[in-house]
Amino acid sequence: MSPRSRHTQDLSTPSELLGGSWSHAAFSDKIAARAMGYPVSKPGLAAFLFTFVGMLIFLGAVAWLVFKGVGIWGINVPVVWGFAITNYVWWIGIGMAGTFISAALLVTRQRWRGAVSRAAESMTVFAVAIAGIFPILHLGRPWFFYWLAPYPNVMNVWPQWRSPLVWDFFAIGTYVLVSLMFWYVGLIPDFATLRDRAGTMPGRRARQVVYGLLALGWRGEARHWARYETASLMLAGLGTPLVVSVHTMVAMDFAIGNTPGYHSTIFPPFFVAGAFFSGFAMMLTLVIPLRRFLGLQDFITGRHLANAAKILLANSWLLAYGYCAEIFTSFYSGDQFERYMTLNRMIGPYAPVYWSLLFCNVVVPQLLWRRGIRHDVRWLFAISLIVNVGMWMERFIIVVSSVHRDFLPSSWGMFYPTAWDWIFLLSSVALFAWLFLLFVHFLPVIAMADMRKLIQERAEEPA
Amino acid sequence: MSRHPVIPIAVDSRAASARRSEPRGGAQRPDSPERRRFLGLMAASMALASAGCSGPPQEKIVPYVEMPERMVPGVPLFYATSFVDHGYAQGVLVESDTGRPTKVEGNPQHPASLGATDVYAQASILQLWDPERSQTVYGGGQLATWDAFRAALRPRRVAWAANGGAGLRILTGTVTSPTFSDQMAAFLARYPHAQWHRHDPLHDDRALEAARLAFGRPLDTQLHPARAAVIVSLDADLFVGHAAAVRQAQDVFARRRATNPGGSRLYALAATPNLTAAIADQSLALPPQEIERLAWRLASRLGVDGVPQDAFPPPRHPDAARWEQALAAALNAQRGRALIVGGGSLSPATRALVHAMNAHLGNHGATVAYIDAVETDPVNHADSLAALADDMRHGKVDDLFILGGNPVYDAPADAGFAAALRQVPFSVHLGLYQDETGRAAGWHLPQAHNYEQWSDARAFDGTAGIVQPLIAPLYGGRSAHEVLALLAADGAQGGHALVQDFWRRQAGAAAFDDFWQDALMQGVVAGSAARAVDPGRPRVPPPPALPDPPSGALTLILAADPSVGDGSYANNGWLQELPRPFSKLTWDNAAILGRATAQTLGIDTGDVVRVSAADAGAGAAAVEAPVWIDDSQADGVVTLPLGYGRTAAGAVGNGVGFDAYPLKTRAGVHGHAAVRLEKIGRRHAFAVTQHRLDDEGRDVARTVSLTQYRRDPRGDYAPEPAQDETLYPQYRYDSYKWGMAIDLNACIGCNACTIACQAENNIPVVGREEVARGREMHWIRVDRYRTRLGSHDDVPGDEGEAKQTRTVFQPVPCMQCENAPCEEVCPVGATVHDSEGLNVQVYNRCVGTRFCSNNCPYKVRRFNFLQYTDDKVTTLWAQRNPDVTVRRRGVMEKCTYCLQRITRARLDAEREGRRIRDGEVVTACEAVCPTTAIVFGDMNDPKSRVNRAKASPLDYHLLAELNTRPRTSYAARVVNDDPELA
Amino acid sequence: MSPRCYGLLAEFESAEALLDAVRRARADGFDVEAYAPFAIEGMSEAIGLPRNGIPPVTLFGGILGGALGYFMQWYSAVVAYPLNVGGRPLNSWPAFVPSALELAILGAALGAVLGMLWMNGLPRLRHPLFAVPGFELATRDRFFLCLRADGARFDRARAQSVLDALQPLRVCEVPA
Amino acid sequence: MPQAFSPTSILTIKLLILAALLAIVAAILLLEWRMAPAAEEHAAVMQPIMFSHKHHVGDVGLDCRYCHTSVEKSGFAGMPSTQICLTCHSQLFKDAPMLAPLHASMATGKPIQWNRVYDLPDFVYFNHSIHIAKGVACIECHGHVDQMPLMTRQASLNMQWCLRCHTHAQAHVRPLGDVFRMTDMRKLSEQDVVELNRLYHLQDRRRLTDCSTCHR
Repeated sequence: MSPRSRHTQDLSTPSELLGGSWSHAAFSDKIAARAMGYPVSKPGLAAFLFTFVGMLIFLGAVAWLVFKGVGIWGINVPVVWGFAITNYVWWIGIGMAGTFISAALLVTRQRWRGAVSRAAESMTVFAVAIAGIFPILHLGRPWFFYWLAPYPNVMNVWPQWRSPLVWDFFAIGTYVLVSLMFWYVGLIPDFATLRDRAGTMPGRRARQVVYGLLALGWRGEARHWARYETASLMLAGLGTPLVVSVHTMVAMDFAIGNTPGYHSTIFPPFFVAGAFFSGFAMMLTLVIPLRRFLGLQDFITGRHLANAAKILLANSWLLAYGYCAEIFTSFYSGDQFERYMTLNRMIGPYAPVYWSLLFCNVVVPQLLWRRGIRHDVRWLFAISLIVNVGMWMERFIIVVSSVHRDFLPSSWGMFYPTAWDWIFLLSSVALFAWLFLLFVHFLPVIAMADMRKLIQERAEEPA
Repeated sequence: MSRHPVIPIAVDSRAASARRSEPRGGAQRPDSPERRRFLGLMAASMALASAGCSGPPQEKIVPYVEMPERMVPGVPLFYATSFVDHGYAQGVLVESDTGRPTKVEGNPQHPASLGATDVYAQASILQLWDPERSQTVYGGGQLATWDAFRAALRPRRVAWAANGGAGLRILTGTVTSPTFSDQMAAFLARYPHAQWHRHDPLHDDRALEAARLAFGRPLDTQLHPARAAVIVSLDADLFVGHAAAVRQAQDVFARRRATNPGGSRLYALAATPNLTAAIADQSLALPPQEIERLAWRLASRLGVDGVPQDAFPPPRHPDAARWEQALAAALNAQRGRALIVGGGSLSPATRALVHAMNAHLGNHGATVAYIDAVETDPVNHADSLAALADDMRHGKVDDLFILGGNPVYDAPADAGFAAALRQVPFSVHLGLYQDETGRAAGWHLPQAHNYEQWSDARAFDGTAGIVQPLIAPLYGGRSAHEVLALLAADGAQGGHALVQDFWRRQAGAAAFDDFWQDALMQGVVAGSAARAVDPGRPRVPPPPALPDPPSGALTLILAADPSVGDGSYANNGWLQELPRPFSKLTWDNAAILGRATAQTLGIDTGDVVRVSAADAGAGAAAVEAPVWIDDSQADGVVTLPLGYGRTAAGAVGNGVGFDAYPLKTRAGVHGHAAVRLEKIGRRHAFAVTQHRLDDEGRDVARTVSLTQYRRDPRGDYAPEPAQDETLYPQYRYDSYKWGMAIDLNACIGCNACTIACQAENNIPVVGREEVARGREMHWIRVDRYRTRLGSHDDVPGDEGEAKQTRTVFQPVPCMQCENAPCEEVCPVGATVHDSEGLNVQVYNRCVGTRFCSNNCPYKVRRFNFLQYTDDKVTTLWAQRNPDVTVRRRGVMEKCTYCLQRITRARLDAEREGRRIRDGEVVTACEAVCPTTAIVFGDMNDPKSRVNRAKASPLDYHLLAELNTRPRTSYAARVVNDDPELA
Repeated sequence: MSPRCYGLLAEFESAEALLDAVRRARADGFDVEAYAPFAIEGMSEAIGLPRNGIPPVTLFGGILGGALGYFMQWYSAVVAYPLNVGGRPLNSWPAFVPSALELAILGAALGAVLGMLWMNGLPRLRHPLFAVPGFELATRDRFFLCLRADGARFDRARAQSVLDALQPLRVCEVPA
Repeated sequence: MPQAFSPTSILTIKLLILAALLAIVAAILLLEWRMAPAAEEHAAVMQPIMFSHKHHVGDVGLDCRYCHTSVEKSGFAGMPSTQICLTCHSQLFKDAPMLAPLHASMATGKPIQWNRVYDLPDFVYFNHSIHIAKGVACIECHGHVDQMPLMTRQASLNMQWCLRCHTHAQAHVRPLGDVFRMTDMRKLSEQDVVELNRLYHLQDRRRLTDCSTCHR
């Protein structure tokens, strides 16, 4: 096509979003085949084992933590929250993009959603699950975490509803359940496909049963499809505000506090933007190797990546605004504590982290202005990694650098991570990767029903 | 929560307030079995051990076999006794919970206490329960028995009988005990050739020498600072480190608090930071020689006759000259109402001069009085020990009995005591621990603890007090009395009989029983205080030679450590973890240097240096010490705290810090030793609880100059948001409304509150590493700030003002905010308000999110990051306060305003159908405070002490702008600064 | 007509064919079921289900969740065990909103999903159609039309003829 | 293609789901039971001496305070010292084998170790004296001791149970004279309640349900 027309035409016509010439059958077979338990490639196996070990390390670390106490971390007074909460906020942020992509793009009828939605939703489910673990682990007495939940008890006492932690408890709980439902509902027709495919193949009885159970006996009846579509739309409609509210609650965990650096009205939108930022970055980090190794270039096209890259760029500006606003308000407020906190971030002991997070989250993404970079997967991959790191550092700065020097100079202190802090961070990443590999191995990595629709539409397109 | 020992407890109504009206347990038959019963109860508490997740174990109740009279199980009794430290008595009331001594309070009737105590008295209770105390007799390094020892004694006794005790030596510390002195006199009469030596590493030999120089006889100086309008301290610390410290603190601040600011003016010249200099209105850091020169010039300026004109050139320090004038002026203006105190590092001649100056100013009989030395047979300890060591070396000593003390560790290095001890055929050590001496001596005998023995002792003013046991010796230890008696005769009487015999002879058999009851109940022997004597006109000795250290060398000061003293408390976890007042250092000592000195030497805090005597050549005694820089240290002076580097203190005290005794010499006791410092390249990490002394201009601990205060006494020193600035309805607290007022004018930073709180509230010791991580657990901490005077009106901060900076100590307990930020964020409601406005922490509900700590602007909340409370060592269970829950791992804790004491008082009041009286609830920190800087009470009672305190215009709330509405408030410090020196 | 028959099943090549077939069959008054590997545009109208009951269920779930959520907080904080928390009023309604909101969303989502499953009669692991050889392609690339035998105006012969007229790939009977 | 699931397999699946649910319930109950205090409710607790309250209180008619001496003065009701037992048993049944441990205790000076029946967690501070002083009868918590051959726990002792009274104190008090009586609570009239309130000036519900009332 001509350079002009590229710019003039709709960004998401099927032809733009679907390479090659795929029939329903061919496409279905390609995706479904992966779930039929063919032998795994050597690198695939290596990756699995590596992450598996990481997962075991995570479990071991948890056991030791519960046995010994949170004292194995570097936390202290004043810095009672360290890596655990940093990791939590980081993971929950990553867990945002999935639902947002599926839900928001579905509501806004973005056709390019289909190809990436499944991967994104899976990412969400795993990230949120891991995020959910950390607040529990960080408790002094984790075995009593359920005291945050309202239930009739012999003590006649209830949760303290004014605490943002309780709001958060409900937000995360809701988010986990809803994104699970969203994910699962999307999977039902695909499970049916896998069930039926397994049924036709020799020696796949076990899979037929398992997928059959998960498919709940889906048979693609027209009325079912009608209700199914509506329900998905409803979930999407709910998911979009939910995503925003969840991260707002996470932001409140800090904003409700009175500590300079926490107590800030800009936090909710700021956190949401940051969440999308890290979420999209992580999505790129996952999807780029995925399409490479599974040969999905025809379904997850350069257009998809480019679109994600643009959102990344836009988000980095939102964050940049957030950073500026924080600095401005702290000085504008004339509050000496706020002022000191801001200066301390810039020139205090944690300044290096602060400046490098600015570099990662604001400077680096500017590369995406160049079309060449947006369409070069190597660049995109590198940038997405950098952004992930940058976002983690941002969470760290918010959590730690704010409290380590608050009101009374007499009680100022420093936080130095111990080996255990690092083990928990890294092994949680391994755990995440492990879960994602399992997903790739056992489930359709692309929402087949949605893609078939796309194929259908392309067929109907006036050539 | 963990299961803590024994029974839930209520309180005997008469014991309502530990301090004011306590039951007199004295009448109890002392060695009555009940003192031992507690062991049965221990068994019970063992049965309670370890609450697994399998529900509580079957718990036992263990009643008495015979219920002791006046004993109500579950109701603590208070026994009056004396805590004897370095020979002198401090009257205390020890709380006994069903036979377990658990807490020490001051005895209001006792002159050295007046209801308060120092940190050592508080920590002594932990020492009593220390599982590492010596538990058996050792003979020749082998386990032995008392019988074996007695058997070994018999032949010796025969020998002494033959030679009149030639070669028999007894070494004790400072002795004021009338009974012991009497025993000793008898003993020496019986063995005329035996000799009694004295060694106490902290004994103030110079004071003795000074008295001899000035008056020709040993006299003790009695200070009456309450009568003084001007007090000048020449390197003397009025508030710590000697028998009268606690009392003097109260006297000094009788006229220096928020209620009457500027009642007196306190000048302090100090070579090394001390509490007096810190609280002083004007203080100046000078090397000891300079201080002495200034003293002599001042004396001649005052016209003290016998003082040569210009004995010394004017001191080099720029401010010294102005100080000289200012002091002269101030002292002359207040003749008869002035007080000069010399101490610490001053040479005997100069301290004699101080007596002369006081006499010259007509302070004798007014602010200063003299009594005959309280110490029995006062001698120069350094000389006494040196003489002993010489004799030992020359084989003149056959039998050496060391009754208490640890000379092998703390004798002056040049005495060579340790080496000499090996040449003594028969050496015996009686001690609480099998310490360095206990291991070197032929025999080691376990000593009965202060609270396990019968004894007596005199206070600084001569007042005698009976020491009665709270519990039978845990490890079969015996007192010095008993051992001395044992030397004289086999199968001698017990301590109870010995002490009673002596006092029966004093009081007369007839009146004895009443006398005895009274003495035990009051904790003092009525009318036993020494009479003041007329010292006569003091002679002025010739000025001392005051050589400056050779160039490049520094003047050495060896000081008792504010926490472990001379080292005898090294194995006490509470004291080791108690932040040192100035450095806020824990579990360590350090070579203290002034900033300028450190810079010229190119040394920084944390550098390890080798400190060696300047005059001695290579191979001379040297110690390796990490450096700590303190701005209030005089330049050219290095201070080494004693009492560390123990090798046989126990698991807690061994290897903590460095041992400075190798640098202690007999010569050093008289003159000023000079030392050289050299970096050895190593660095040392300290465990510090406060890293910032600068208040960052946040004006946290407020100071205001007297002139400014006089200008507008009603001035608002603390603008606060109005009560009605809220959309929410206000909670009302109608019944009681507990509040606390802390007077920064009176806080001397002695840390007594911190450790009293630790004892009262079962606060665990976390250890060096945890403190270094920033996880100390103290519920009330004493912050130290160096603030500029009047820093709260925006003076542009220029460093030229540096000399005007003052140290302010600020005790910080929980503020008990009415709008508590911590409560709002707790997800499980583990911290909420009760109907009297207390911010309560419910440990058993806490899940440990720690958000409350994040949200606490005062950072007074403490978290059990690990299992800090020692739930293995059972003797430590016995020490714990059964009224306070023992916290386990993973829960937040904090100051509760001593809720258990409030509850005691409430129960009594409720049973009697009345309201709680003002002063009936006394928090642990308030009770122990020597200067009553802390006042607690009901803010709904208009006449309560706390309301009176809060009425002061100086009263302000910490971080009031956050509108947390604290119940704890502070009174800004008013500095009575001398315009001359501004 | 044997009662042991579920219906008559016709297999089609394309979505268009199925859509067309559905319209015709319904015009002829049959009870129609259409099976496709994806949701076909316009099928819901064709099959006679222009709108369904999911939205109201969702709304109901949302309201229920929100209301219960707030009530629970109010009851526990004001009635069951009133406590003075940091001087805040017992019924601190602004602080009670967030949890209620989340519960509202949760209720709505549950309503939507459970409602969908319930109305679709799922889960149903066993169904006559699954027994039909080749029906597994309904989740891959084939499109099926089923005329229900229990339909009011079902007649074996007539059904057969109607289906033949649509030129399906094949027609077979589905045993019940 | 054959059906993926046979009717039987579907049945098994349903049964499995049911079983899973039951298992969860069972697990919770098991935990509850494991956490319960050693002395079970309404279960007799064995003692070193089979002491019968029924005999001493019911038949002999001893007053509670004869043995539980400190109940009015202390938080701890007080367990009788060996001495107190012997005031009678140095004459009565002195040779009964059942009382051997008693004499042994006196001889050796080793106390008798009774098993606790009412065991509160250590973070709960219950005080007998104040409850007595405010007219809460023994029977309120300990039940009909006079009918118990061996002591049994009559209350769950969980927080809910404590709050029963602490939320409605006035309904659970009786005149001081009746506090040590083993007779059932007689229904109090409105006017009695007012009267007792005036007498005891009971704290209001807010105060009595403060955390600090029982926890420190």
